[in-house]
Amino acid sequence: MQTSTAAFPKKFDLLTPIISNEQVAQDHYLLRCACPEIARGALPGQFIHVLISQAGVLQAASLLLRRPFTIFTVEGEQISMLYQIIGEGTEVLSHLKPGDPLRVLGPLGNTFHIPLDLHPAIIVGGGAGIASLMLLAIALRKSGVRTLGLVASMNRARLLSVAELKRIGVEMHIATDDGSVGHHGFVTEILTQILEQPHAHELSQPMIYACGPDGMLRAVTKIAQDYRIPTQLAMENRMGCAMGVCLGCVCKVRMPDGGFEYQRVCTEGPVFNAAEIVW
Amino acid sequence: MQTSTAAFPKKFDLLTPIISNEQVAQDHYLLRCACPEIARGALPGQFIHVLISQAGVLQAASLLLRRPFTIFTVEGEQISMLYQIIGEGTEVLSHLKPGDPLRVLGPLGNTFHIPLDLHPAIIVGGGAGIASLMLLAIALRKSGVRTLGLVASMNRARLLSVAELKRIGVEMHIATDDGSVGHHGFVTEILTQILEQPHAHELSQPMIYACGPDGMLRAVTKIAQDYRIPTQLAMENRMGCAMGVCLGCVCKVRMPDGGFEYQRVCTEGPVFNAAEIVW
Amino acid sequence: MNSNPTSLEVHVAGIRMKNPVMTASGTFGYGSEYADFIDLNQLGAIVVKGITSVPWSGNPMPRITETPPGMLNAIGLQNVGVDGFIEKKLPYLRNFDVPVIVNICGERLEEYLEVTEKLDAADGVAAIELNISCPNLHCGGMSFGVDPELTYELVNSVREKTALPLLVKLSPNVTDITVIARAAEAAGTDGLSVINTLLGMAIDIKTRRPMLANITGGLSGPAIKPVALRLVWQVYNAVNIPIIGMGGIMTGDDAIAFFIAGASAVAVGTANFVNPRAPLDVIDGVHTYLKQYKLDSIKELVGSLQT
Amino acid sequence: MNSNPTSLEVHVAGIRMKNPVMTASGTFGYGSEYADFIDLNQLGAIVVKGITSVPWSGNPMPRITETPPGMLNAIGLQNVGVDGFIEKKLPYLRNFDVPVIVNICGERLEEYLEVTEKLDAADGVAAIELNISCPNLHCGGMSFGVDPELTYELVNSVREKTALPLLVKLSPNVTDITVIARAAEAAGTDGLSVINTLLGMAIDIKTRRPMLANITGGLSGPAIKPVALRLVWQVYNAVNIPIIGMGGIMTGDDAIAFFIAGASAVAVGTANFVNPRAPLDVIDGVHTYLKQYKLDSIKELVGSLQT
Ligand SMILES: Cc1cc2nc3c(=O)[nH]c(=O)nc-3n(C[C@H](O)[C@H](O)[C@H](O)COP(=O)(O)OP(=O)(O)OC[C@H]3O[C@@H](n4cnc5c(N)ncnc54)[C@H](O)[C@@H]3O)c2cc1C
Ligand SMILES: Cc1cc2nc3c(=O)[nH]c(=O)nc-3n(C[C@H](O)[C@H](O)[C@H](O)COP(=O)(O)OP(=O)(O)OC[C@H]3O[C@@H](n4cnc5c(N)ncnc54)[C@H](O)[C@@H]3O)c2cc1C
Ligand SMILES: Cc1cc2nc3c(=O)[nH]c(=O)nc-3n(C[C@H](O)[C@H](O)[C@H](O)COP(=O)(O)O)c2cc1C
Ligand SMILES: Cc1cc2nc3c(=O)[nH]c(=O)nc-3n(C[C@H](O)[C@H](O)[C@H](O)COP(=O)(O)O)c2cc1C
Ligand code: FES
Ligand code: FES
Repeated sequence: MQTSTAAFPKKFDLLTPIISNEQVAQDHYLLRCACPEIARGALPGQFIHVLISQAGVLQAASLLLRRPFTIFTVEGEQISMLYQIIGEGTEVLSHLKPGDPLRVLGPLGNTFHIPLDLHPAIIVGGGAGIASLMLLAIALRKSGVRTLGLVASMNRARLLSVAELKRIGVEMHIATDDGSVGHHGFVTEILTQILEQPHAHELSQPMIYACGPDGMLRAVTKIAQDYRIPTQLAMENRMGCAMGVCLGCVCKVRMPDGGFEYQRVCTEGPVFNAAEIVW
Repeated sequence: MQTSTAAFPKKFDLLTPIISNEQVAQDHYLLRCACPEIARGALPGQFIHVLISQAGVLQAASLLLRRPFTIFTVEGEQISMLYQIIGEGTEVLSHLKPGDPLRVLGPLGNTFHIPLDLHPAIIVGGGAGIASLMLLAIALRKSGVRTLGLVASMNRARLLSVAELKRIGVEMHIATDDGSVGHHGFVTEILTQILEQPHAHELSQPMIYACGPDGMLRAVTKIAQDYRIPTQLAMENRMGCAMGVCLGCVCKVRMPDGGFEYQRVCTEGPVFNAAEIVW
Repeated sequence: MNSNPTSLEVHVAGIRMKNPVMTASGTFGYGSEYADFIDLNQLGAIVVKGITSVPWSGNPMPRITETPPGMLNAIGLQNVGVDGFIEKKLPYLRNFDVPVIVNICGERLEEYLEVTEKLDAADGVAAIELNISCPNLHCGGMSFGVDPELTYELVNSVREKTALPLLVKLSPNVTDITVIARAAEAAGTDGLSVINTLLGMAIDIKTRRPMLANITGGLSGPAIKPVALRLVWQVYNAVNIPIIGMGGIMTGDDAIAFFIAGASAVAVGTANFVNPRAPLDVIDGVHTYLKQYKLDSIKELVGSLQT
Repeated sequence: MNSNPTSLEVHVAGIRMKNPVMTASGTFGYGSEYADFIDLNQLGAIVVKGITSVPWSGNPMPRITETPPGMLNAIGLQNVGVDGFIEKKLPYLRNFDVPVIVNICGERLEEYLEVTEKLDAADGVAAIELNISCPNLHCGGMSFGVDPELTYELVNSVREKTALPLLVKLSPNVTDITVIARAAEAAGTDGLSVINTLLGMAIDIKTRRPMLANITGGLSGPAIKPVALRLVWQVYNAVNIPIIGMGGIMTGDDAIAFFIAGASAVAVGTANFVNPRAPLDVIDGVHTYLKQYKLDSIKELVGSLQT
């Protein structure tokens, strides 16, 4: 997605000790480490590619490939990532302790486009998907943009980042699969409700920013189309290199001529214009 | 080698936390863990087969095969092993901390033969090879057998177990490659000296027990033949299963009929009659 | 289909097994070696180390080395010979209620036939697994298993000598495995074992010597699983006889992938060296999967890949 | 032999390189992607992603998955096409003092020839690497590289179209690689790249779907190193032209093993994805080894396996 003509920051591959790696919700961990060079340039939506090597042995890791995670927050020289345990890599990662070395490549990818007259921003995060929207939310609130936050989770125990988002002034709406907190059902139902509200005309220049499971992204895209609201999606495909060379991470993107092209989530993305994604 | 008609102890595969894992000399570590079932049955010369899995992930370890180590000592329910860092496995092993889980299979292999009228026992250990002779030395001294201990090492910093052996009454002789302690040269030179001594006739029913690098074992075998002293070698071949099925660990053994046979170090060994080994 | 919702019993290539998990030839000895860890009665079947007409002493050392994560071996078929096997090893195995499958090999057609006849006459052999990856002396050491005509001739001749269920074990080191698989099928084998080891090599860069005295050796273990799965799937789409899948199976989940690709049963090999209870852990894992996905039998899985 | 005791310079198949370490096709893009990490001038050579006569959009997703320790890919040769390459990618690469080797592929002989002619006329191409593992549409999708006659015809035709140094990249998925290697040699190639990926497959047992949309894919990374080393050694013993060795090279020590097996140069592939400085680390490692073993040049290592 051509969101910006500004050159993206230079990339670094840093070997850095883990500062903290703590469980923040069921199956979810927050990991912090000092990466001054990455922290300096990181833009909302950008990600890091992390080498989860056991015992620090680079060439012999049975987890050969790195794993991509969005930069969750930046504080001074430190960056953090919020991740869900879904397979072997994240499982091993969750066992790493402060002081253990981590290899972090970044910052990678493009960034969210924030129009000047944006009002309001609606961010929609499913599961760990909210991790990809935190830096964006912070940036939006800093510029005083009214921001609605819709977060979806399986249940209360897996709910992420709600307090942090509230603290920075995001108007929060919650949906859980089991109704243990907030709306019992899909987050897209909340989205429709909001757009149907009588004062929905207040949404003068709205933009939806979404990240989460494919199903949710497709549903959000559909609603956005129905209400003609421009939407940006942060895609999370399986990655090889994250450097744009293996072509393993592509998604199908509609071209102006009606055809399509496979574009790299790691390079042209991870942020794409929802209207252009061919599912 | 048919050293004993007694049935060897039953084998166990135990998952047990490491109690301690400390450096005892340059490149050498001593690891202790509780393995009651193995401790109970262990005989001098027997070994364990250790799974060095990073992060405890059995099936995904990049170090696929286990590594064999002699049982160095047995104290109550605890066993220990003394090992040298020589490759990736021992390197990873040396980084494991107390509490980290280890998988230990044992006790494995045959044991040293100790004749009733043995006098004296001469144990010859090269490098980490001395680790294979410690339980034997303890058993010999318990039965009051006069025991000469010849240990070889690259240098003072790598010297192993001398104090412990002295404490139990082994008469120690040391050789180092750089002369930093003891005889400056090969341990086999000390062996020849001893056998050449005027009172060498005192060696009424001697037996040599040796473990170490192949070169040393061959030299010891040669000297033993010259002086007609029966000799047992603890062999340390690369192992796959350590259960007698892969046939990967064999050594060439001379047969009574003049032919030879490949025998399994893990099953027929690790202790072999030196005279029968075809180098 | 089975009435017991989680029965693992299968009937493959004329062999009735309590479950579809066997041990791979050369990785489980003659069974007794693992008796401290495994009740042999719990296994689907035992495949013993390759047997030849006369005892073989095998290759010089070193014979094995490790690769990430796998191993190379060049054992050279050290074995007690068919007579030694029948006399010394088979009686022990007869004590158990588990099918014994005998893996056989030879350098000449006649050797295969001799071994087959002796096993056919022996008591306690459930099936024969024909290892066609052995060097064929008549063809300059090239293995029988890389040529469809040689394969047909060999399998056909052995088939005539025995009514025992016959499995043919295929080599992965071929351009098109389906051609060999179909030749074996046409010659009358009851099933196919897929795969034997991949030919590999490792070098000690300090001494510049090969890590194996034999220079090259067979690669096994997790490293070869993707190749093995692909070959099982290719063979499944080419023949109408059952397949025993193997190559890098360490867990129940690995076995499930082989069933989905088209195997009717699986064999556990190198995993035995890492975990002496590996076959039982695989059986448990298969059981758990069937329960979790509410499947009545393995059959529902076999070849169920959604493409 | 070189007077500088630790010079890594080599001259392989008509390509002069500062050191014998190149990047493998498809794993290093068109060079610019790694510019934050690597001074391209330090590389022995850059082999770019496979180029075809017209742009290819490639295979559907998912295209990659991981296996222990390796990866499967089925990218399907997504590329900008030869015109796009010459216009958009080559100018950037001309800024550097590093040989650019262009990997090419096609489904018909004519496509290969068209691409060759255009590259021959372009400025800044040091050599052509012929990927003969592409499906050959004339032969029902079977790849050129599994048949010695097709290989001969293809290489011979390309050879006639260009005076550029020519490398032929061999597939490991064949019964006897030496037959193909000799066919390529007879047809006049200057060197051989050994190996391309092994054909493999992975299955998601939760969904019972293949992990790759293409069902099968190419296995690369450390898992295939033993097979790659074996094939380099076999080819080395069969031909008299230089070999570029590749397959699972992660470190300088890995590269050294390939030299000992018979490679005159090496290529670093999947390692780039793990470590963006991998080629430089490999170069450093090779350097260190030469110093430690007091060798004057790589040449002393090539094919030095003590058997
Ligand atoms: C740009 C980007 C940013 C991301 N940011 C975050 C983040 O901030 N927090 C977070 O928790 N996760 C994030 N992810 C997803 C994260 O990368 C994966 O969850 C992780 O790689 C899984 O590794 P694993 O080894 O645990 O799972 P694996 O064992 O590799 O896989 C387990 C299962 O999940 C599937 N899978 C693996 N990776 C992906 C993927 N990327 N997309 C879809 N399916 C996959 C596999 O096919 C397999 O079925 C991001 C992904 C991308 C591409
Ligand atoms: C019965 C037995 C008892 C042993 N007892 C001890 C002991 O008490 N203390 C101790 O320090 N070591 C002992 N060893 C040796 C020990 O098993 C090896 O040092 C260890 O397996 C090396 O593992 P690694 O992963 O560090 O090295 P690797 O990376 O596997 O190998 C490094 C290098 O050493 C070579 N190598 C590996 N294993 C062996 C071997 N067994 N023999 C010869 N060369 C080998 C490899 O070929 C390679 O060149 C014993 C071996 C056996 C068979
Ligand atoms: C040490 C060893 C010895 C083997 N011996 C034989 C054999 O005698 N006959 C045979 O057909 N296969 C033999 N094989 C191959 C295995 O039976 C099996 O096909 C192969 O190892 C792949 O499975 P795995 O990856 O689970 O080990 C042997 C394998 C190993 C590792
Ligand atoms: C993602 C990916 C894409 C590849 N694309 C090509 C290609 O276009 N042309 C080609 O000849 N080889 C291609 N290869 C094969 C590599 O060049 C190399 O031969 C193989 O990966 C083995 O080396 P490795 O194990 O170091 O990766 C590709 C490999 C990977 C992993
Ligand atoms: S992950 Fe390799 S191109 Fe995107
Ligand atoms: S290590 Fe397998 S037989 Fe000895």
